[in-house]
Amino acid sequence: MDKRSIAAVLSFSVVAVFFIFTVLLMHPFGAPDSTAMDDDIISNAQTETGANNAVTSVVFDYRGFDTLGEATVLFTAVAGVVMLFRRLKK
Amino acid sequence: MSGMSKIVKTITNVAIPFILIYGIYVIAHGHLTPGGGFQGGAVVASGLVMIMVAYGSVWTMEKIKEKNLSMLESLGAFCFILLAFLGLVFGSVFFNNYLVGSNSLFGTVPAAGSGLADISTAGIIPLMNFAVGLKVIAGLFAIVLVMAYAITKKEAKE
Amino acid sequence: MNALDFIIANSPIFAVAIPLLGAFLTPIFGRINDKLRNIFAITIMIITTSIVFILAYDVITNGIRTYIFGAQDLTLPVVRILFEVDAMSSFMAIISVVLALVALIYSWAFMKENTGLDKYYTLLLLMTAGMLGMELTGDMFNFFVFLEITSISSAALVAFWINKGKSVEAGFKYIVISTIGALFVLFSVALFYGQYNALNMAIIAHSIQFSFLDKIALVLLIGALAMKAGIVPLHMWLPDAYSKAPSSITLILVGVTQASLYGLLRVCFTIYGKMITLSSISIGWILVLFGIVTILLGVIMAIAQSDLKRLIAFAAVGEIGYMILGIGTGLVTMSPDISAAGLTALKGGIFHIMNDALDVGLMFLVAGAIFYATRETSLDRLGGLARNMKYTTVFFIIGLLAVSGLPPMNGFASKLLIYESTYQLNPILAIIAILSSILLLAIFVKVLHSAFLGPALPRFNEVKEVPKSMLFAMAIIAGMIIIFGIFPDIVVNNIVEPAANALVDNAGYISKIMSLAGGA
Amino acid sequence: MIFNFPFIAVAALIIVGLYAVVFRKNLIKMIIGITIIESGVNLFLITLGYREGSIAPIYTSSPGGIMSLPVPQALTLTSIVIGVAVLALMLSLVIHIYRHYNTLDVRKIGGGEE
Repeated sequence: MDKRSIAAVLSFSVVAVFFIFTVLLMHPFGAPDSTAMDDDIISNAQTETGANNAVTSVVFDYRGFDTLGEATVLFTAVAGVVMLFRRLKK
Repeated sequence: MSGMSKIVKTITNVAIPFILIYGIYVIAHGHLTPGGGFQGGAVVASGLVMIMVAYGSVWTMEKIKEKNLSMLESLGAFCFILLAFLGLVFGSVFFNNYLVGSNSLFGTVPAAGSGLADISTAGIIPLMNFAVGLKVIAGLFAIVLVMAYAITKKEAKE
Repeated sequence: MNALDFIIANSPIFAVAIPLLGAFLTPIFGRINDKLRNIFAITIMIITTSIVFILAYDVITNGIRTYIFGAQDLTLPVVRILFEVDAMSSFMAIISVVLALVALIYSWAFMKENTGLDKYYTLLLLMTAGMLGMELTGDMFNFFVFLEITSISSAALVAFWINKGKSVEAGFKYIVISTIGALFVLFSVALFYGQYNALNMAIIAHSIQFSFLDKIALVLLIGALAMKAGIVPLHMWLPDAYSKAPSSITLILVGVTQASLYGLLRVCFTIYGKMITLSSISIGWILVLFGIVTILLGVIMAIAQSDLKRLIAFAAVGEIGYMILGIGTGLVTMSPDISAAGLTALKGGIFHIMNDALDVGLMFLVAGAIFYATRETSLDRLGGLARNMKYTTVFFIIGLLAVSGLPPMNGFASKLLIYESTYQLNPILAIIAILSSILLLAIFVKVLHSAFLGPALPRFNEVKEVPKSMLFAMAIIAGMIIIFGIFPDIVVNNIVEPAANALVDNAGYISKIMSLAGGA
Repeated sequence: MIFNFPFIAVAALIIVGLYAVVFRKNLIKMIIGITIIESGVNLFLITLGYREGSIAPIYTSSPGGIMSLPVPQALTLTSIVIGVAVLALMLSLVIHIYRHYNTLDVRKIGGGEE
């Protein structure tokens, strides 16, 4: 084994151990520790945003700016892909 | 690649209207039922990709230029950010949902608790859904079309 | 409310939304006319630059600014996204917009003969918007989204010259590295969300318990952001991406790595601020160590390079090491209380962020000018260019003096602060840092000799000076280098010191949000 | 422990994906690895939002009862779209790499022409 693959094995196992520890320490599935922010959204979504779908109210109202970013990511990818497959000669 | 056999083309022709209508339904009811602009846009875009697979990317590229798709996508993104700016103009904060409670189109608020609601609720959310839907349809279709066209052209050359 | 008040009140959002709007409209203008599109992009960038300057002035005079999306006032729990702009954010935002503006002016002539320029300008504006979003946001998930916008647009632009296999390869390397980094960031955000049910940076910092999960999140965040900032040993993508991208893009890539470095500082000093103050000596020494290794590796690798852009890229790695060294020294000397010496080191590190952007940026622009004129970047084949490219030679000499930290350039001003404070910590570290700078000087003098001086080569007889727009772009940066070098106090006192104070003041960052939301 | 099965699946997905990225020599397999990591992270986000016995957070014709958390679902939606965008760009870059070097093996790419 050369140096590169030893480094790869080492870094891989260190990171893998992190994820295993995360699993062992997570709160039990189905019982989140605190839900204050989400409860607030669930109880206010209908009156504040008028949407019956609380997820959509989060996506387009409470966290609307993230959605703008997300739409921009897609726009960026399209621009990038079209640019990569352009004709090289005018 | 000049598309697939006649059977595939015929079945595509039959299936396409249903796919498109389902996708548009998902977009339009995003604020009431599971779904929204992204999900519905992905459904419509995959319907369009089905046309591309059946008829071949060269044929599709001749019918719909990728420039037009880019333009359509820019338009969708522009509408989205414009709606956000309208929140700044009418509601004094960027991304303000200024239509809620105004009793105009989309302005009504549904009754609290579970139950059915009118489609004309949720303020600018349905409008944003349409803008994002347009953007996702054009964007995803453009990505697949451009990549498929590039590969086909290259294979034809060799 | 008059127009100026309106702009000041909404400047955080305008700084991001206007380049985004410009990016969405660029393809439409590009269809009409090429010249119109260039003018449109530059206009958008000038507007953005002035708004960022207005914002920075407002933040430095009136303290931290917040902007809530979609609602007038804030209530606990914080459900909405908000921007929180302090002096450090506005300092970074100034660097980003200046680099982007210069790159746009430079691109006018530099990229003229290429196809696909509509998309090039669109992606350039998106990259700027992404950097600004990363720097201004106060929300962890929003930070991730802007990180992805920046990486996708940069990766596409790194691979702009698709007819060269190496460019595409560098772009692929870059996108793989940044995607894995971004996924680690997202995983850490999810860990925060799972424990504290919050995504806002100030709220997380307020309620953080430093459980074992938080430490895992810290390690993942530091790993991911250090990878994107190009800190040794995670720098392997950086020389490829810097040297294979078009020079105008490399200039902004310098800004992108610094935005990632800003993210790293924001995570360490704000979210984990309380923990950092408790164990600042050990964390500071780790940073010092990484800084020294980064400096040494960058400089030593630069000696062996025969390609001009690759050489500058390794020098850029070395410069990143100086920033880390300054910040690490600041942390070590700062405990247990904020002392003047610690603040000096921190100021040196932060000031060097700006100077590195200008110095390395100018070097890359000069390398791009050489490439534009001769279609050549290999040092073995260049020579005698000073005869035909007088202005470019002058700019190269300015950049050379600045990168190697000689007076009267700005590189000297910040490196002096770093040397001073490092010497108090441990003289050996300061000696290593000074020797590396001297080595950099030697390397660049060799480049000056082999590329610009020496006998005129017959195949470069026809070489002409580069067009005026490129010279103008280089002159802007060179002018700033000289001004900041002669009067460093203007910058240090007005921008850098507030930034350093804002960075260590995590209590102020948190209490701003808590008082706004009416909480404790 | 058995009740934390979704979190175990998350860790397994991420580790498998990382393995593919670090040790596979084929570019397409590396990309598959990245998408697997991404699925793991998305699964992690969505599992954080589940409450025992909860229903979807949608009021239209809902049977009533406690609702699962809406924010992780919105975040996952964003992250999926970002994943699609990254995947598209990575695949286009791989197509170009294949055109230049006629191979997808990382060991054979690089070097040679400039």
